[in-house]
Amino acid sequence: MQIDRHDTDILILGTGGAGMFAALHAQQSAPAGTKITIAVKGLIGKCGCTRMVQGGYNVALGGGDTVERHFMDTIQGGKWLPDQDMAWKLCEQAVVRIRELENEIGCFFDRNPDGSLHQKAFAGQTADRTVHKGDLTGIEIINRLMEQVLARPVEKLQEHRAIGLIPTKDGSALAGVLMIDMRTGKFRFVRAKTVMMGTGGGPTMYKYHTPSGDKTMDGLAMALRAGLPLRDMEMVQFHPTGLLAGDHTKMTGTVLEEGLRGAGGRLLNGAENRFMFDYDAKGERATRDVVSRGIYAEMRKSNTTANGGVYISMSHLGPDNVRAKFPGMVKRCADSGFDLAAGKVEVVPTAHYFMGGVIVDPDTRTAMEGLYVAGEDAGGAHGSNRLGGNGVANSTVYGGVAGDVMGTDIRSMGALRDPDEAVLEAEVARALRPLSNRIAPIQPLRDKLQEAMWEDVGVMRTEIGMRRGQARIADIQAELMETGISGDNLAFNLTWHDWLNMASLCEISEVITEAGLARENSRGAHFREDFPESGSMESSYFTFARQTGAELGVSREDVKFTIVRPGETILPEGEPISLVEAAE
Amino acid sequence: MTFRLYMVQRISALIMAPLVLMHIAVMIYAIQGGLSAEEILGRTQGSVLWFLFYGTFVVAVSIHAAIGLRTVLSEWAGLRGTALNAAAWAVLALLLILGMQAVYGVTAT
Amino acid sequence: MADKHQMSVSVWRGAAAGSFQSFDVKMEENQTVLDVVAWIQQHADPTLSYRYACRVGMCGSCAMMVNGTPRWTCRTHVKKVLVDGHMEIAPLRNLPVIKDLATDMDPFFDKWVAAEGLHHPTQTRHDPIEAIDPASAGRVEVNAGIECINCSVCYAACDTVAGNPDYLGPAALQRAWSVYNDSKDAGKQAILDAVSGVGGCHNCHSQGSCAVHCPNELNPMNAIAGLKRETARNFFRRRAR
Amino acid sequence: MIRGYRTHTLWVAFLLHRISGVALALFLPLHFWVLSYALTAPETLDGLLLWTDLGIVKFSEFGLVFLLSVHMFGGLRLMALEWLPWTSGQKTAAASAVAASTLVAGVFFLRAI
Ligand SMILES: Cc1cc2nc3c(=O)[nH]c(=O)nc-3n(C[C@H](O)[C@H](O)[C@H](O)COP(=O)(O)OP(=O)(O)OC[C@H]3O[C@@H](n4cnc5c(N)ncnc54)[C@H](O)[C@@H]3O)c2cc1C
Ligand code: HEM
Ligand code: SF4
Ligand code: F3S
Ligand code: FES
Repeated sequence: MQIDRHDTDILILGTGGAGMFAALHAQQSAPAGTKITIAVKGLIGKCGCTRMVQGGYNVALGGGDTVERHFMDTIQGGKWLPDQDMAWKLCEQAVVRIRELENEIGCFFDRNPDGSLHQKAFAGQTADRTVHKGDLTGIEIINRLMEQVLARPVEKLQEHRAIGLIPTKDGSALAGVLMIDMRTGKFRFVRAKTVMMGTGGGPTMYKYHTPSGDKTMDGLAMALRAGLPLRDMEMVQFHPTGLLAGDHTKMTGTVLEEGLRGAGGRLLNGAENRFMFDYDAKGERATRDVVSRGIYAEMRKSNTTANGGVYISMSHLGPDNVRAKFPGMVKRCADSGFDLAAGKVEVVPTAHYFMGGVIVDPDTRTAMEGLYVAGEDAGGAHGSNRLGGNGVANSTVYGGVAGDVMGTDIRSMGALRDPDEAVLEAEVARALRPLSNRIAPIQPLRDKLQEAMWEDVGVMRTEIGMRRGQARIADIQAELMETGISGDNLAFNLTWHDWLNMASLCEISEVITEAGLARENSRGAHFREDFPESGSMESSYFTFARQTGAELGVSREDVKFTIVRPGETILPEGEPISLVEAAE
Repeated sequence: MTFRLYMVQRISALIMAPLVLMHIAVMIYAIQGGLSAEEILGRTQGSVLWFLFYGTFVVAVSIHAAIGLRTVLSEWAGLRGTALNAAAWAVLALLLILGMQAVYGVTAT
Repeated sequence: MADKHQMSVSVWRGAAAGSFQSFDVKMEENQTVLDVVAWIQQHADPTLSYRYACRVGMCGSCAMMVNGTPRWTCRTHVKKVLVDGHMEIAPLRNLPVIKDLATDMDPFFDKWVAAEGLHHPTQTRHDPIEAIDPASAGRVEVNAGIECINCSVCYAACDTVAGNPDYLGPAALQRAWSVYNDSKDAGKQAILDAVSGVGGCHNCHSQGSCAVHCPNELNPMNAIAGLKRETARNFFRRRAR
Repeated sequence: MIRGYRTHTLWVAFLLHRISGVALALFLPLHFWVLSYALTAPETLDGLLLWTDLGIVKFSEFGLVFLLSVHMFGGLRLMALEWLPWTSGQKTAAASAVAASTLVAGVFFLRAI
């Protein structure tokens, strides 16, 4: 198989908040004449999850709120597992980034009648902090970024899927990235002095999931194969209310917004009884993880609806009122055949966000020279749980940081590095493997993996379950390795990419399970029925996963409390615990 | 279509609107009891006002229709560039010549 | 088709040259057109190409011609478009076809940029965020068009685009109008110039198909009328000076 | 040619406007040519004008006047739509008013001829 060779100076993977900001900042900070290339699995700005952000963007902009308070919320929300330096930079730089978004990128965020930015509070926050544009904040952010990137002299490789990080022969640095030009089906190896990876994780190995279809953990799988250390890999955030419309529709799993519960929406089991108060005093208004577990428990008791979930019911608030307050959600449900305003809609917890990722420093540098990671692919900033509104803040802040840092670092870098041809060849062979297998459909394997992860490594976990899950993943992976596709025409061959997606998902599913087994307590998104306690905060550890050769090793590393220790706060004395008026 | 063509087409249309109404009114009046060359000529020949009226009309309609046909030729017949502009100029010339001839015919003494 | 549980689906195969291929697909309770397309690729013909990402009407990558009408397929219920158990799915009109149902959307976005549909900053990240009255006229005008997901449905519905490859099209012009109305934007004259050229807003015949078919119920026609008005006004203003 | 996505008022209005415009433009040279006989050969003009008594000619004359009024009102409608900052509701109202008056005017012409 022939490989097209291509060179650039700065290469960026992905066009979510991280990728776009990296491109813009690299352009500002790199010396004149630096070639910048952006490669993406879909179309620029039209794939990934930044576009799907609904609720908004967390940033402390005064009015009593401070960076310190945002930071404390982030640490507490992450149950003391976050890398504190990263969390701090996230909160601090979000202030700059939101001004950049408004003033330089041209975003329109909603205003108060007095003209100031409107901010609201997501669950788990102690101040009205979330900046938004209606409930379609991501569209506004990514469209504006997309325009700016499209208008700049950045080389665009659209529908180019990265499949391998190729190091130099001595393994000391990154030489470039192997990709498939999806439109032609040809391989393209792009050398670059610096590469930023922002492929956005994406826990789509679960039966119910929210992220966009293009996200399949490719980035983390590439990092794993390149021997990079990963952290917090057991931490999968579930959103409690994903739409449940049956197995045969892609609508299933997509998010019904958090605000529905906040506004008084009720969760009803199959017998149409409210159940959340059996699990938590806050009922439906409890945090995401608690509500997800409540629903999951009800599902396990088989108190379910026809499709195996529960109902969300809004009609007691007055259908017209619901229609007025949640027009987008009502319309979306109506398009798929449900009446959210006056009827009941089936919901189920759905895998939403991946807290785990590549270990980076607060400058987005990784253990491998030349490789930078930002956004959902990078671990550390959120610990065991991500606050609503911190996801897009994280990707935009660190994407920008990566752009700045690459622009600076590249000044001291010499020539482009040559790849280890053996690794390059091995990666090509790996991608071509299905072509010589017996042809069989891929989708049933994906269904199987999603069932396995949902049932055994999902909302509630046990050692027995995860061991079973491990075996199931291994079987599926083995079967995948024997499953083939026709190689007659590789141009825009989605079935080939389905195979590659599965390969990434299997690899990372294994790591999630291994890390889940390694964490013998319950923190944030990770809940062990056999270890329901959170364990001492003082001796908090995070999981550290790394593949050497074919061996996956997972260990525990102590969390370093570099800014604040458990039980302490950096808020000035006498500060109220929360600035948000208690919900009625 | 550029802004310039657009404005010229709109302005010519606005000029024509009252003229069209007037023309139709006159025709309705004239038609009562049959139309004859003599009648028409008797009314119009030697009249500077009628000359100006129909002259303006012809200029406006030629420009307007030339631009209009230019758009249609480009969108429905795929004409582009020089060919398109040449066609538009030809239409303009044709209409102007025939039109002015007619105006001259009915108003000259 | 007599069978209530099956539908017959004609799908475009090939690029600019190609033909329709027919598939029998099982009907399901809650099925979107995108689900049908995906089912065909996953179970009937693994070589079928198409594009989607978000599956909930946010990314605008899944638009196709369904029975000759441009639609977002991920949010179009099969029941809405099925005629006598049949439907026809083709790639989006007015864009080059890459393969089967996937089009090359670059021309659409090139025009977006060519229409100056992007912010021209007057301030920097070091300036405070400006207070803007949400009820001010400009802001209201911007809000009317801001939720565009650049799905290109309007672009496919517009016959002026079909007849005139230079025409910037409804979405790009609507974006230009939004930027024009942003009180913080520095590029007002540049925008008016950009939309006054050969492919500019003046080509629009107010056919209105853009507004009728926009899945987000936006009205590019109104925005384009706004541009026509402003370019005319600006012309007289400049004259007067 | 009128596929599903075109079946709405504004598109039909566009088509009518275009067809009437083109038809007028095609008729116009003929019209001028006939009139120019006034000077060069009045008897020919008379001969031609005699035809107007024939039903078919009457009908086509009506057609032309009708086309002209359709096109003119259509054009005025368009310019109102473009230049007057109306709301969509007002535009619909105005369009239907114009449509109605065109109809009335048409009937008038028919009777006048
Ligand atoms: C439905 C939904 C709602 C959300 N709401 C909120 C919210 O209200 N507030 C909040 O803060 N966060 C929210 N999030 C989370 C937030 O969207 C993400 O945290 C954040 O946007 C991630 O940004 P990113 O740039 O890392 O990745 P993404 O935006 O996902 O972008 C990843 C990019 O990488 C590309 N890519 C993937 N694989 C490859 C490959 N192999 N080669 C090349 N390119 C590749 C993708 O196509 C995509 O362009 C939400 C997420 C979802 C799914
Ligand atoms: C008072 C009368 C008239 C008015 C108000 C008027 C108005 C208009 C307008 C506004 C357009 C632009 C249409 C568009 O861009 O979609 C137009 C187009 C056109 N007009 Fe007229 N017009 C008038 C008379 C005429 C006459 C007498 C003719 C013919 C000789 C004519 C021929 C055309 C043609 C061919 C077009 C192009 C059609 C198109 O682009 O769809 N018009 N007219
Ligand atoms: S205006 Fe509507 S139809 Fe056109 S691109 Fe935007 S969202 Fe799609
Ligand atoms: S459909 Fe086309 S012609 Fe104008 S009103 Fe919309 S852009
Ligand atoms: S898949 Fe994103 S809009 Fe349809």
